[in-house]
Amino acid sequence: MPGVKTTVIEVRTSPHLHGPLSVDKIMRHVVYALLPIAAFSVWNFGISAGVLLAFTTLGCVLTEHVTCRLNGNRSTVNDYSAAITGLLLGLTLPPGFPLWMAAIGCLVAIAPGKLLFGGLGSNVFNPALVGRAFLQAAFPVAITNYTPALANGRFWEFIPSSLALPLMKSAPLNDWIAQVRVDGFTGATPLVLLKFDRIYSDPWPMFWGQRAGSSGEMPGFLILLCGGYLVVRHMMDWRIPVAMLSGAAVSGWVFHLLNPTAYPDPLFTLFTGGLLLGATFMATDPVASPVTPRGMWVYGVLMGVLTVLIRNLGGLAEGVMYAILLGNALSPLIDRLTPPRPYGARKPAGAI
Amino acid sequence: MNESLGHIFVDSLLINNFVLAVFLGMCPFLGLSSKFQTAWRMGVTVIFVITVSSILAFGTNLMLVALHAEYLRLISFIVIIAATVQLTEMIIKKASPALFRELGIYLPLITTNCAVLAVALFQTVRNYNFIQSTVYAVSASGGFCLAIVLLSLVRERVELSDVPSLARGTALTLVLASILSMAFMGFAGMGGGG
Amino acid sequence: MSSFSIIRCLGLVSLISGVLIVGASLVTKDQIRINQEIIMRDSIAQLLPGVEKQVAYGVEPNGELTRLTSVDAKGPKMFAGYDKQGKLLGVVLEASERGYADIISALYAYDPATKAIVGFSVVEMKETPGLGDKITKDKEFLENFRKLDTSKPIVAVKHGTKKNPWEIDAISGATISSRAVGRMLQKSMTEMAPIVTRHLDRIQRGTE
Amino acid sequence: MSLFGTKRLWRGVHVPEHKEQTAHLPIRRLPFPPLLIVPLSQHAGKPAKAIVREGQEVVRGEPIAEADGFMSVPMHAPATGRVERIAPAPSARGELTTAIYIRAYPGASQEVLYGSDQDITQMTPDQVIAAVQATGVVGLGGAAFPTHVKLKPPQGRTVDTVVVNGCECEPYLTTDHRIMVEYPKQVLHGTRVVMRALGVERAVIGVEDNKPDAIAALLQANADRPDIKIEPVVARYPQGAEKMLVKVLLGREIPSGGLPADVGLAVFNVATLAQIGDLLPTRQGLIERVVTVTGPAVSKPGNYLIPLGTPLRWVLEQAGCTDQAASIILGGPMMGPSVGSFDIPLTKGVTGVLVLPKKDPPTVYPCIHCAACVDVCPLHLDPSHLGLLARKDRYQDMEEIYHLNDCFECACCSYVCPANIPLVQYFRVAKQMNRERKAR
Amino acid sequence: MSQEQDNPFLNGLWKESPVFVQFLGMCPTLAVTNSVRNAIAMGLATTFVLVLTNVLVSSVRKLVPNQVRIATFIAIAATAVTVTDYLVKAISIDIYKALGPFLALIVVNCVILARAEAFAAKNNVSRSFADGLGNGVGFTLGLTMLGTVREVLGAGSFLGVSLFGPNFEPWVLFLLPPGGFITLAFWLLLFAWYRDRKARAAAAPAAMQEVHS
Repeated sequence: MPGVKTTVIEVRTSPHLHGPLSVDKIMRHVVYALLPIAAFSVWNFGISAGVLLAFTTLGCVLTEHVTCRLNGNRSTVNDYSAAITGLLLGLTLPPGFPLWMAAIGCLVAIAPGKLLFGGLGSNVFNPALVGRAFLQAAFPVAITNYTPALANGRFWEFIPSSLALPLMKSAPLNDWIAQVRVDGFTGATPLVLLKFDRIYSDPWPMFWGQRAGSSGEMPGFLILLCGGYLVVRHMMDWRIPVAMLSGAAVSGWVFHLLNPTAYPDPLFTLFTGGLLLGATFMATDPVASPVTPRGMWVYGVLMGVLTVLIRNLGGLAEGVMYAILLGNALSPLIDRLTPPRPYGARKPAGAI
Repeated sequence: MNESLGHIFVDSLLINNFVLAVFLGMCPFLGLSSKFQTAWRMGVTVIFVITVSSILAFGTNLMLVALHAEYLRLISFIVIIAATVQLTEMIIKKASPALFRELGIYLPLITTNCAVLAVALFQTVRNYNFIQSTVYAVSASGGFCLAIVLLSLVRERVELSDVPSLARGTALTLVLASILSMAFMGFAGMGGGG
Repeated sequence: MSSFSIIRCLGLVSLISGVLIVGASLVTKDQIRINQEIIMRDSIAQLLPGVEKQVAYGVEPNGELTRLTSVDAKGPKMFAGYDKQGKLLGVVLEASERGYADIISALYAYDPATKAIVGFSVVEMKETPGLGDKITKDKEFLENFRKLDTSKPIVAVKHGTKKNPWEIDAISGATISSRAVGRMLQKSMTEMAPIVTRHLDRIQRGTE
Repeated sequence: MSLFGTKRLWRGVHVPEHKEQTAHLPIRRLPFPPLLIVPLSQHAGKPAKAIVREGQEVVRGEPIAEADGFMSVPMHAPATGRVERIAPAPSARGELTTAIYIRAYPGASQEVLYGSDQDITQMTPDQVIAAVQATGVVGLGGAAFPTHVKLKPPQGRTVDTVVVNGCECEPYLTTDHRIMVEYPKQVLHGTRVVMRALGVERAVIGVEDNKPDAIAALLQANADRPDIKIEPVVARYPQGAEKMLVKVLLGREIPSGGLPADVGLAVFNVATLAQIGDLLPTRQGLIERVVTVTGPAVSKPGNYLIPLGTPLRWVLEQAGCTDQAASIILGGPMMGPSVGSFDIPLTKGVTGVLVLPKKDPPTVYPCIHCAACVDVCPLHLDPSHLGLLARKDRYQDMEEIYHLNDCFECACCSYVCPANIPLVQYFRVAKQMNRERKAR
Repeated sequence: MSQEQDNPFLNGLWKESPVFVQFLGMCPTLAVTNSVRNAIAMGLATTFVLVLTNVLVSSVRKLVPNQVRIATFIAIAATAVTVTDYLVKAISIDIYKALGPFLALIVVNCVILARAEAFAAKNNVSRSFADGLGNGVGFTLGLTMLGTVREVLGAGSFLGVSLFGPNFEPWVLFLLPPGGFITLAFWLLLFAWYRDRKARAAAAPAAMQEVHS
């Protein structure tokens, strides 16, 4: 019998082929896509941003590893999702954010924000944003202390607030900012300038990353480029960012038309704050967003509109984080209200 | 206080959401939010009961003030609420026995939902006029409904994943409520003229 | 039998309730009034240092003043404070405005002689702890109200940019709350300053 | 649908085709095995009733079992030989079914000496239907549904168009492809037979555009007849599923739980029609079929004409397995079941034998709700939620809220799932549990 | 039910803690615990109402027909709360303001009705008194535990006394609504973890024995 030598044959379940993507591969590529943005941040803000990003990434990975082990489970850091959370958390914090507070952010993002729900795939809210929302509510002063980009000596000198002692306040930054101020860069972000001082900034330089802000939210062109890479590799859904950005642009435009002096133009809306970063990398967190195709559009547009509403009407200068968290909270409802119509359905399928 | 109706509405629906910011109606919020269907029905019933009892309480308060018997306010509000719940129960029973079967068990619970009494008390303390009171009642109870529906859907979702045994139950619900509450902080200042 | 027992029960309960409530209300009535007056006196004393005597007025919708005997009365109120010699130190007025989180209500002292606000204290607010709630205790901010000119519209300006006596130097990071304070004072002043001026003689006499 | 010229399926997946191994190889006959095992149930419906005794001699093509009612088809002897026994035999699904064991005469010429000519043009539709049933032909695309049953639409339904499925969207398989290339005339003739039985004037043959030679052959054979339209469609899995094909070709949706007849259609596989076209004029029975034997672990892959009842072991011996062979699949890699025994016979529904090498089981991650499965599901279901519910044993919700029973297990969701969740397997279990629950 | 095991005071105090076990009266639990002082004041006010209601309910329990049971209990609770309201106002306006609407809302605190219904309606006056006191003190204890975490982290102080010096960065979150939810969750998780550990420790020797025998 020349042919059949194998005596043990495996019974497997169909399908016997599998597509090219896997979760760890997707996550790994998301990390790759975030690295250029992180690098830009280090270029803008120097050693403080670099240490902050490394610190939050390591912090999240370590928290996940230790928590898994304490629970007697296998560590799940190999799927790279903790690294993404850490990077994103770091990118949304001001570059000079005290490191001890960042550590608390990591702890909150991973432990209650993710593992308490059952780990990867179970978090109802984006863990990085849970961590950041916690920090925003806990340390409202420190998290709005922005520092100018391209400061002299940024590569060898820390922003003084970075190294605040644990549990202690950071020193006021005003003197330091005055000392390092570069032409055109004050500590305030364009959104804060607009909201509280009615100073309008030109949106295009912002798109190229020339402004103050959270450590990773400024290089608009880079964010779109890196997001585009993930979309092309089918590792990210393009509908949510497109929906969110157009929702923000259109609603921002409506506000602008109603009162051009009080509300900024749509380009300003798009290029300022964390909108691009949030829409591209955080709103698209698949775990916390709807799965139905129509639902994704609804979800995206909703978050875009909420961002503009919070920015224009609320007490906060920036609304992306809250808009995404609210979107996360609404996504089960959206999923429920937008079920796909099954092929050949005899009657409209399940409303509420 | 002359607040515009829009302010009252946005404020009590979102900014000072009864559940997530003022901690009213916590017991049903935590206890009856595990299923969407239950939560949704509870929410709608609460909207109804609060609105009716708010209107009744407004009238009663006028009467009490006229009689200089303000010290009976609390006790009479309680009676009104209990009566409203009874009334609701009877109306639903007559109008739709099917709905009654579904809601029956939740109705008596509404009597001890502090949100109901709180609306009656707050509208009195804040000197709202009749229309303000009604808008306030609708939006505050709407806020309750919104919060409990959101929590129930999120909880149904969490039910599909492998929650560690440690966190199962109320602790997890509280963490979810906390995150929802943080998310709602985004609305802060929306009513204000910044 | 059952309806009788229900009536008996409800009667008994109403009796107990009635006795308890009325009793408690009678027993505590005086103490409560004393407490309220102490609080009011303390806050007025804080706003108008050196005050010895005070008179409370109710402000009628038509701008007339009525002498009040209890601080519990409804409607807008005004308190005049006098020193040992019976000289008017200023009037304390109420103001409120929507802040960042909820309505901020405050008392402030107005000196009709210099047409300036000379004291300010927050009665109730729910502003963000650590940021907005600085309006209650931030020394630098309260310094604004040592002598705040009311001849021009009062506005809150960005921290560190106060140039004129009618401007309020806002707290950095709490711009919205600071502006709310500015707005509430401006609003209250436009309404109340003419009333105070109109009745100034009567207030200065401080007897009726 | 035809914005870009060729019609196409918008959902589903593009799977690497792997057809190059066998697509160019002509159909060749496999030698007869010494022992054939002919199960009485090779089709959907009631099993046939044996009409031979143990020890009886049979001639190739001779009926050996008769149809048991309308939802059944007869069986014919696949080889000249002696009935050794009538006994249970293993089947692809694992359970035992009754089969007729035939010991082939080694010296026999294996010529088919059975049947007589008949002229379809002289027959009434009912006579055609009876004649189709007599051939024992069932759906050769894999479903093995008795073909003549489809020719009698249910009460109150009329069929206006015959749809012929020449898509063969499963990777690796090339049987339909070769049949269209080599027997276009029979395909067209079979099409006319069913058109006549159904009284239909119009037929569409849908062929995926990755088989240009098949399209060319059919067009050439059909040059003078406009009533049968040959329609190329863009290759995409699972276009060969009848629900998908009728949507792509004609824009009609078969209602949930319904039949193509509900939207005025009857759908047939090309291989089925080729057999009808071949067998019906001479009153012969179905005794062999074309099977693609292929896969990375096969040394002589090809499209083989194999007598029904040939044991799998014989097929693999003839085609040759390499050392890497680890798993054997009957049918295509997306939907075909993997078998646990070499001793099962090939039946009417087997389209291919695929031999795959060893493979480490993939790491299964938790569902990350990436919605890839929702995007590919050709039926617009929500496999993501279905999968999550299945893990919590909430089978009833799956059926009642998430339309589980519409799923036809095309496995697109499992294919794209980056978390490697065996979704289709979950769904099969869930359906089974629901059936058991209802049975109780 | 034996009398020794069933001490109504101790049950209410910890084993059946209204805050951590029965989840009753969640609204004040979360709303007024942003400082220890408010937590204790609220706890004491609730204790007073509980005891008063329990005693009153217990003493009239035999006269109350079933149809108007709940209504009677609520009326009694409302009376007790009104009395408490006046008393607190007479004691200190500051505390009255800090507790705000939640003082009046004690009347719909489920713990009051739950104890009246579940205990006082079936037991004699002295036992009902003990039950009310136990639950009240248990409630106060729970509130204080929450208040401690929230005040220490949220303001860096305990009962208004600064703990970490002027440079301490307060975690404002804990004074805000999300902090209330998260603090209670934290305590619950801690208890669950402790129970889990104890259960494991109890299971371990048993497993050892099985191995040996």
